Amino acid sequence: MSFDFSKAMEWAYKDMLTFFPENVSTFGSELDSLFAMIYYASVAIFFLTYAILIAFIIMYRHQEGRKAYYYHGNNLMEFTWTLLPTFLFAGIGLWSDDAWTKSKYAYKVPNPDVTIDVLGYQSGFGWQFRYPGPDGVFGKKDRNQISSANPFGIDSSDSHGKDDLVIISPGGARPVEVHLPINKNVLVNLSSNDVLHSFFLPNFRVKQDAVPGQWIKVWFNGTKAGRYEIACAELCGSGHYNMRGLLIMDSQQDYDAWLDQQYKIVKPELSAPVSDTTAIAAATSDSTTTKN
Amino acid sequence: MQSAIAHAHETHGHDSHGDHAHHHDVSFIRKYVFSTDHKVIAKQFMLASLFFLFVGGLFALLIRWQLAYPGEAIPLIGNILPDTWVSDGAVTANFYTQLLTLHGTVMIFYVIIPLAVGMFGNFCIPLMIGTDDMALPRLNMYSFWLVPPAGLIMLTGFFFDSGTAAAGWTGYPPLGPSSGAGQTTWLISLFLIGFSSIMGATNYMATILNKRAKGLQMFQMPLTVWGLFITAILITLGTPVLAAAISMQLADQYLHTSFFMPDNLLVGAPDNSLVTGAFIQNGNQLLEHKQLLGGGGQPILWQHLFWFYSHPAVYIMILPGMGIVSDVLSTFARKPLYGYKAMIFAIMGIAFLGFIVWGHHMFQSGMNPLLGTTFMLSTIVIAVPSAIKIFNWLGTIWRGNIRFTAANMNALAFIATFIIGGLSGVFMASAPVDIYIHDTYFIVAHIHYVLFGGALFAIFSGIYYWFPKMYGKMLNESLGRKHFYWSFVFFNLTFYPMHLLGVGGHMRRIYNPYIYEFLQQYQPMNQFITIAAIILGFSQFILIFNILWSLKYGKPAPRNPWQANSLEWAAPAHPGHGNFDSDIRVYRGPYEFSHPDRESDFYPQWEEPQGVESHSHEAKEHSHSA
Amino acid sequence: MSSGLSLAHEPVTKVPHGKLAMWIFLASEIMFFTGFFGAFIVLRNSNLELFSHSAAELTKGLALLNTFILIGSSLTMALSILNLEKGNTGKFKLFLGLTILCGFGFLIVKTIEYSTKFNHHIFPWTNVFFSFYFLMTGFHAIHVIAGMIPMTYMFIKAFTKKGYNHPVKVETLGLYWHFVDLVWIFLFPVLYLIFPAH
Amino acid sequence: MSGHHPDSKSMFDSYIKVASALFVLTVLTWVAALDWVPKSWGEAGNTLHIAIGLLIAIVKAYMVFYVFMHLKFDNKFIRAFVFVPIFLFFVLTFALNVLGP
Repeated sequence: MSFDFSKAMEWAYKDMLTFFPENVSTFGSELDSLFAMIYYASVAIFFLTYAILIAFIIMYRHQEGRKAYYYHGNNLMEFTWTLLPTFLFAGIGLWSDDAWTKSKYAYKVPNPDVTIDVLGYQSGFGWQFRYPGPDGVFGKKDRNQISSANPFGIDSSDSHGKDDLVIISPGGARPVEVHLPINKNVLVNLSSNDVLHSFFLPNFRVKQDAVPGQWIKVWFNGTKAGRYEIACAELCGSGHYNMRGLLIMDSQQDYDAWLDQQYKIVKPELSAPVSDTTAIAAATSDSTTTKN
Repeated sequence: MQSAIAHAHETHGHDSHGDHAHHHDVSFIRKYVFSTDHKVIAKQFMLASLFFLFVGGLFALLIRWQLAYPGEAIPLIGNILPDTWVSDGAVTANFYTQLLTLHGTVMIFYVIIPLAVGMFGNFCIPLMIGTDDMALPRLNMYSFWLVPPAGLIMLTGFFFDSGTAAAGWTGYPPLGPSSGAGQTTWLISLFLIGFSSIMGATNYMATILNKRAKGLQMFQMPLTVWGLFITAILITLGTPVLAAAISMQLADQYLHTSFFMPDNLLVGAPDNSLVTGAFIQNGNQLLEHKQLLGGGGQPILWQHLFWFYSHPAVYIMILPGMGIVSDVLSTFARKPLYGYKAMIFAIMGIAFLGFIVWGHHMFQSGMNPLLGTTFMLSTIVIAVPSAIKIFNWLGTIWRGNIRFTAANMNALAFIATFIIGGLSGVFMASAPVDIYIHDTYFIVAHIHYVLFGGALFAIFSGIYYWFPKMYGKMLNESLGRKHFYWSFVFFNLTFYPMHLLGVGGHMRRIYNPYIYEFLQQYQPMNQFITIAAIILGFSQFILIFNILWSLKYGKPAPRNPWQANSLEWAAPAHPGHGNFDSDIRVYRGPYEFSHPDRESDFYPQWEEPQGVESHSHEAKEHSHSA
Repeated sequence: MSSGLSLAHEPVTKVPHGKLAMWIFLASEIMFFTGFFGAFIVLRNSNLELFSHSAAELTKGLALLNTFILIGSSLTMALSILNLEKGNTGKFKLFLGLTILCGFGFLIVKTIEYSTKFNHHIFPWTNVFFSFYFLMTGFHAIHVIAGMIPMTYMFIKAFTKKGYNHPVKVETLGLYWHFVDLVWIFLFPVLYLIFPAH
Repeated sequence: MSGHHPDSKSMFDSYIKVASALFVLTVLTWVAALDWVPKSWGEAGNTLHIAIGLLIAIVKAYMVFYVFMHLKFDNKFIRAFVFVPIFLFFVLTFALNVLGP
């Protein structure tokens, strides 16, 4: 046990807004400024009410012989301080609604440039990704064909599904790594086959629960190349903390190159997606020994 | 389960007096254990809840230790804990999820609700409305005696091989039903404590509606009683929905139904052979024999039913506190409560809105985004009555003559922390902002500002305020102040930085956050929080010591030590069974402090008006127009 | 009262404590079944086909019989209260006994219904519809049993020397009993009937 | 003791009347649930079945509440114990039914 007091106290000198991780998505900046707006309003209200509270505590502290003011309140005041917050909060509500529509209504992004499927999974705690492969079309999904060998339930009778690229955790403590292009609308179809997970991209201000039995659409548009972390934000078992993944944002060329390369590596297995069940078993048993 | 209710009917009405006739020669058991006296039951609630506060606090410190020093042995107790809980003295991931689950559950269902509702509801309602006991005393006794078995069932889970519930205090399926026997005990325990709550609440409502002293109008009741009354309504209407949801989850576990399970779930077979921790080792083999579930269910259904109860539950925990604080503030500011009726309407508004905002817990759950807009707007509206309350409390101390007793300091601290907790709530109410801060430490900070800073400080305030009436002894004021200062300072040092962690993206319920690169920088901050939390935890021993010391050496309490107005102070210093030694008739509202025509600065509700009758009448009119 | 105080006066609302508490409790009971009915409607809408042909397998005739039995028991319950209020203890005992008998009758029919289901290999885990069917009717049956316990107590007491003369308590229990009937009034069409037989 | 009950004779009459009405309505529910709607109506026929079934149930419930359970005679405020939960029932089912995306 070690404790560095000056390091531990650093928070005290910093503004709350500086704690945000860097924003790299298009709508992220709007969410951040909405946060900042509520933050400044809150700080103002905080100082106002605390000033009043502290001033009253000092001014009206007990003094011998003083008698408090016999007063039951005033309807005009009640009316005023009902109305003022109503306007303030209505303003926040309207602004929020706009940002909410923009960030969460994935169907408002009708022609995404890239579409991927993502599954959270509990046996081994990680994420599974599925790219449509060279033909650019996903194979149909059939819930009845879901198995540990075919977690996405790709319909074996659909030829589009044969070349779908499925990327799973490499095993051990290494996080799964996937690439996506920058400045493109990315649509993620999110689900899970076991318990709830939550797909959290801190830098993109994206968070969405993965719900078994439901395919939920999430979208974002990354603006900056780099290496970002994927986290799980919904308790999904004792390995919940261990669901780290890496998302690498590339230029379109780099992304294409990576996709090609992945396809070559995984291609032998494409005819029956993730048929090598021992790979999963290995991955899952390895991930129990986690580094701290 | 209705038989308890049905039996309790036997105690109502005329023959409830039977108990009183022979109260001089009751046995020890009837007097202190299976007592029907509301004051004894209140003390029993207090004792049980303080025990659980200790347990829940210990869980919290274990969680904090892991976050500050992951993998390091827990000091003092690390090496004596069983191997199923710790490895090399450090908490295991599995035990960590159990701890966070039970910390939440115990603190909410076994500490805050029993203290705020069970203890104060029982103690204050009959005394403050000037009656001898609850409407149904025996039902009241049953409602307490469901708590110890429920609590024991809850804690036994720790001693199972598979551990106790580990799906969070929200118990979301499919994780919940797919885990082991611990989840079962958790569900059964919640069902029992919920039933206890309903029995208690039924009784409170019946008592308040039916047993008010002569002359006491509804709009002359102290805010504490109003807060508890509205709370009782919330409990009666909210808890049964949770009970239904719990039954469904139990069925999912044991009858292999699938209310909350969609088709083809690759999750543990519902025969309990699987717990989440065991999954990994068995790996692929388990995945195969897991497709046993009937399917057709929806995981989000549970969340709706759960939050339909649990959002009102937040108000169940805070409304009694708001009432207590209103009374304490008014008494010690020696000034009528500002806007009495506005305060009551604000409570009603909060309660009503509380039932239509539950969806704001589910903005990221995958429900229809359109529904998100609806819930966002209703949630934002709920901030208005909360703001009204804050302003009215400030109005109450304005031009007062404030006495800084330990009770009043805690009440002022309640306002201070509730302002922060309320403001941080606005962030989450805004659905798009919630995308980022949902399930981060920002939420943890918010809930603790509202439930620890809010509910618990109000409860402390209430304990300091009513202790003299409860035990006939004064609490030690200087120890009380010390307890307050330590608690208040270290409460803020513990929970304020959590907002910053949340903005930094720190997820909640994370066993080892430092797996993530972007969280590694926050370890020193987590260490700071942990140390503050440990001091905060140990400060509570001052309260325990104060209670024990004062019981033995405390000054005997006078009948009305705070020179307050409400009816409980008309009772003897240490009231016995039956509460009052004189008939109670009520002449005015509870907040007639510093009346200009009177020598003394208080004017009790029960004091007969002297001299000019018209004066008090005028005062009453005045308080009503507010 | 021991000390001659009059703190425990007439109920302010003029409704006896027990009866008032029972109404509050019934409000709570409505919410309990609200949870089930709400969930039922949701899962029905997402599994229409399944619910439709599963409902067709239920024995409507037995449910109809049970509806008649419960309505009858509600009537006898109301009449027993009426007779006790009039001081007509003989008829009170008769009608209360009939009510208990109806309760047993209901449970027997229910048992027959369940065992037919089990014989056809239909269990709570067969599908979501049957999960609802067994859970909702099961909880309803538990309510019936819970009502019959104090009813039997009153019935036995009524035959003792002192007799049983607490009309308000019987009325309170009656409220509960009518509520149980009410739940069935909704369970009957929702589970058995409103799925057209294609 | 509870409210202003009419005399027991008229109470007896109304009990019998209500019970008979309940029996009749039960039979009516049964008849209404038979397969009398032409197949060609499709979904509308389905809705009609549900509407009739629930409507009759609501009428039956109303009678039980008002006569058997004395809401008609008792203190009016007791009605709140029925109407508030029913309101919440609608809130819950409304929200639940716009569940998924």
